Amino acid sequence: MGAKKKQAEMIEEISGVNPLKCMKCGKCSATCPSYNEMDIKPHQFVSYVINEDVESLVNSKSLWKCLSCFACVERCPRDVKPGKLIDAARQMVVRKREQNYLTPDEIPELLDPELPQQLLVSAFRRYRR
Amino acid sequence: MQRIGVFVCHCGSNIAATVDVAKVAEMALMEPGVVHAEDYQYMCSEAGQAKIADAIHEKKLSGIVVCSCSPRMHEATFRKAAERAGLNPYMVEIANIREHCSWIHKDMEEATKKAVILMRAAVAKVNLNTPLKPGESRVTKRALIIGGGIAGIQTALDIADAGYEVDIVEKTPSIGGRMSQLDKTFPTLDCSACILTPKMVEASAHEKINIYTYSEVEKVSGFVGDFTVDIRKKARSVDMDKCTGCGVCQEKCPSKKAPSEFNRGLNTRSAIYTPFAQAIPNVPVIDREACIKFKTGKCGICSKVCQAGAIDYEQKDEIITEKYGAIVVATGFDTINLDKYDEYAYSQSKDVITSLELERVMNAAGPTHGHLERLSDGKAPKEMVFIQCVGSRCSDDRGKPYCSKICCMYTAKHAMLIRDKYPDVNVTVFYIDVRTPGKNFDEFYRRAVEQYGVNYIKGQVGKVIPQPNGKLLVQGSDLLDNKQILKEADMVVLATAIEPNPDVRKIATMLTASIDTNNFLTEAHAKLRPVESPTAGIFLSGVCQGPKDIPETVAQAGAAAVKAIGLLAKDKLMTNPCTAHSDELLCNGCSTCENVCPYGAITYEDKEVNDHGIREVRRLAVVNSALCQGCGACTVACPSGAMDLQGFSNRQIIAEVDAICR
Amino acid sequence: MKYSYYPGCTLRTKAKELDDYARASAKALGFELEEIEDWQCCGGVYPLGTDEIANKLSCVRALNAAKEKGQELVTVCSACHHVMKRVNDDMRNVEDICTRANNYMELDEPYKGETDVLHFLEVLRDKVGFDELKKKVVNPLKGKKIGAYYGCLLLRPGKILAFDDPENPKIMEDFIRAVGAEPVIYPYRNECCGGYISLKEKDMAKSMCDKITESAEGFGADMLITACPLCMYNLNKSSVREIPVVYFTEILAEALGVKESCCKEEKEVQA
Amino acid sequence: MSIEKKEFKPKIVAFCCNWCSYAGADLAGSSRLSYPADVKIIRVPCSCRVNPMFILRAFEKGADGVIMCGCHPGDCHYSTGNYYARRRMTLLFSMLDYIGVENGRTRVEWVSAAEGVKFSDTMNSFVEKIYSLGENVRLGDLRCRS
Repeated sequence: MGAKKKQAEMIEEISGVNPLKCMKCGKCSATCPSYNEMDIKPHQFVSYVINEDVESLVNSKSLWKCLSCFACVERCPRDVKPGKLIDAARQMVVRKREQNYLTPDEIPELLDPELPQQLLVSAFRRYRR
Repeated sequence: MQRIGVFVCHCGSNIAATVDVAKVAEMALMEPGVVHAEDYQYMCSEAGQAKIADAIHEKKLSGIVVCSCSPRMHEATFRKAAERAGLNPYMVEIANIREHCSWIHKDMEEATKKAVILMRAAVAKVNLNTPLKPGESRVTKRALIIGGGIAGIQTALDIADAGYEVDIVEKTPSIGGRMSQLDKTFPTLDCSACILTPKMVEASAHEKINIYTYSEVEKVSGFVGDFTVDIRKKARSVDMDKCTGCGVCQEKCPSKKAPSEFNRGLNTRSAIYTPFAQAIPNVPVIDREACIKFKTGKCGICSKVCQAGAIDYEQKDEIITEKYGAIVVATGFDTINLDKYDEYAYSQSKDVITSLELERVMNAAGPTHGHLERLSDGKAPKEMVFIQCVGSRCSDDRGKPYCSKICCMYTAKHAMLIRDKYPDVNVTVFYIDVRTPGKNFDEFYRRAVEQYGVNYIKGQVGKVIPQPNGKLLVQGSDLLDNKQILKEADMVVLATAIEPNPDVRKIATMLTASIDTNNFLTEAHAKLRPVESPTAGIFLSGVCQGPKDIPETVAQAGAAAVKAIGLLAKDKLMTNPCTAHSDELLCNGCSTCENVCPYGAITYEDKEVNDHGIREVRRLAVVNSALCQGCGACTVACPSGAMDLQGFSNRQIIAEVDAICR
Repeated sequence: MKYSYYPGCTLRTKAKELDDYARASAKALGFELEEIEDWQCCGGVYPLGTDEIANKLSCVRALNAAKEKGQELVTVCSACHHVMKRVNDDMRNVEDICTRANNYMELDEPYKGETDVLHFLEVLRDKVGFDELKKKVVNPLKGKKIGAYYGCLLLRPGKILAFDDPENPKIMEDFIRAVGAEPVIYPYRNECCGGYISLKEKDMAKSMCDKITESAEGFGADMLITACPLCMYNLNKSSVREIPVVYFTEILAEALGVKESCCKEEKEVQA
Repeated sequence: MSIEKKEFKPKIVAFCCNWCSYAGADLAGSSRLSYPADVKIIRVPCSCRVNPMFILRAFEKGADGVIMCGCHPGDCHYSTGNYYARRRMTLLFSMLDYIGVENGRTRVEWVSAAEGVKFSDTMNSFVEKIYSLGENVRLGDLRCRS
């Protein structure tokens, strides 16, 4: 099996999403609050996986712009869950060594006195292994 | 001992590609009773049937097994072939080696093994078959149509024109159905009422058609050719014979707050009402929930103003029992409830409406007298947005998995009509696909785009956001431009999915007609018997069978009528001979079978029997084979083993079990 | 009535008042929140990967602790509620996760999702009842126009959280009515505030929060209530608008007349 | 045939009512939705025609699993047949365990004429279950075995 195919299958496995269920209606992109910040748009996640171009997906900005707010998951008429796909791509990055999107060194300057623990905890979960 | 012939069909390559048919035939010769076996390319062809006939004559066969497609497909064909060759048709058994074998297995060895086992089971069964003779039953020459929309009306007219009596049962106070609520129809833009009302008048004036409005089917018993149906005529509180239809009662009725069903709840009606001006019959009903007289005992104004003295507060529901030979279901559709789709803000804004509601808004008899206006403030809209596939093509449990089929076309119609009448209104349509297969359909849609400048955007809408200024912000995708669009609109129209009328489940249960997971009635064969239910004597007309537009509905209504006429034209029907019968010597008279029989086909009689020389009178079960439908419930319930089912006897089924487990 | 209570990390620290008001209100309403011993942080976000087990164990421990006591598990924080309910759903319905989690835990009796998870609002709606709550209000918040801010965590995915209609919820509106104020319905109440993104992408969070507060103010809200410390932080910190945002428990305590005593105790303890 | 380990090929009997589940099986076939060839279908007019005796007979003759399919409750072609069948099977299955046939070897499923997918899914999962249970040795008459 080619490396590309393997990566695509890994995304499908981690996310538990079957991208072939997508009917390309674009409701995910219509509903996404981070749409304008993303380079690869939510409805495109599916075709990147189908076309086995996980490389582009894991290098995209979109990885770090998804809020995991599940609007796309809730409103998708085909139960595709694009939000889970992009999270799987993010997992593939942060599970590699030295690929964290957030390092402890960055923290002090990001802190402010009112900042709730929840924010740090959540960010660590999403950005790091 | 039987002399059995086994005929193995190749079905072209459908069977032969995965099953070694010659091997099946070869193995058949080793089975007890088998004296002849052969395989042939198409057993159902004339040449194939001739081979069967020849073998019956030459080898003096007493039973045959055809290894072929499903018995639901060609059992009748082969039984007829056998009958022509002088064999009792019930000496034929089918081994289903296509649908249950060759089509689902890929490995030739495995599939052949299975085909052999299925053949063995059929041979084992036919060894125990006995010749059966069907009985006869009569046909009541009268048809019942459930539902008085365009489908029901058309079917009724066609059957009545052929000379048979027809009753239409309609739940609401008037016939007309959904079509009466439409303003214009695609693709010719005919006025819906203008083409429907003549049909309604024709039906009501037809001497062979009898219409029960404000009535529902309550109970159905019997079977093809001889159904007995109870119809509940709900109390109208108005004497249909006396009422002249002058309408004064409706004008004077002080209770005017009930939501109008006809206008989809967009405005209100009086408690005594006819749903719309052209209603047939033109006799109002009193909505007892809304009527002040019924609620408080005081009022009675309608009675005072009625010069004909037609108001009758004491009227009661009436049950009418009638016999029918055929029943046609024409229960139609409704739009789905949008509670689960509130991202489109349907419940949050009055200016988000369904397409059916827009029909009422655009109609001269509608809540806005045909003026296109916002229902919140009555202002004329400048920007209109249409959203397609709301609840259609959804595989989650919020909506329907199917395409509602009519929405693409009626949206093009709405867009076109609005652009035509109000050229300053911009119309945008968010679509996933535009589906226009139909005569002059794509041309119609292209006209909307090219001639009327309707803006079609490929992409679904994610959210409709009501603004404090009363406008609606539509957040959608433009997939071709790869943009997220925010569009301010004055009105949003949702192409809401259609679903079968919710009552259809109840009706299907009464009729024992099959229904699919979406509550559409199942046809006997998807391609070849599209207007018949698998239940004999039940026919399907209109959307109750699947989404359809008006021309298709009318065509199917005609087809259902032809099928019903074909049945009514017969004087006698052959009954299924696979009925239960009781062994008098084994029956202990316990009545268990009588209690489980859904058809009342079993009665008990005192009969004299000769039990090994002892003559005595015993209480015994007797099956009326004209009533018995052959389900077999009694055979299992019988504690003494006296009751058995012809064609599916205990010994036959056990022989099949043994053959499979051998 | 006693419930197992899972406060979560932020209610122990930055969002202490959310917790204090909840406990005081519970007392006033006649039920008790019994804090689970040695609970651990839920992680703040639900691990979406189907292969993640370790991240879910802290929740399973808390859920199992409640099971052993035979109590329902109550949370106040939206995030804890979200993670807890989804992990519980996994334990109930995803055989693989359930087996693997139990293999780690080595419990006397395997945990299979027996505990019911309730948000404090659900306790108010389903156990106490809003009509009953209304009767206990001594200090109705008359004339206040309050917008409920649900955010995303309370509602979605609707099928698993089964909290309310994810597109047109009404539990918080009913709550607002019960405490005597007037709810303001605005379309952005179930759109995301930006969540954890506000740590590194402040502008993004800001634009989202602005949309929410603008919409709420546009529809006439004087104040927003929320059940999530992170939503509260983002709405207060990121939005240019000055509409006050408070925890729902605060207005509850106020309406029940226990707000003052609650703060007093707090101060006494501090002093 | 050698006496060495024979690959386990279960014998599975499926009783299908003519109106719904047999038609569902036909639909599975025409839709090419595969399921293992171990399943052999016997057509009966209605699930209420299935005598518990037939199921016992199957086990006695060496069946490893028996599944009965009928119309969905409320949709029976004969109105009430599947209700009788459901009650009879509930009773029978509760006793099968007692005579040594595990619960998993019998199943009742409702499959409509339109549910080809459900038919094939049901058969696949049932066969998988039977494979996991292995050969039915407890009721079969060992003298009949080769």
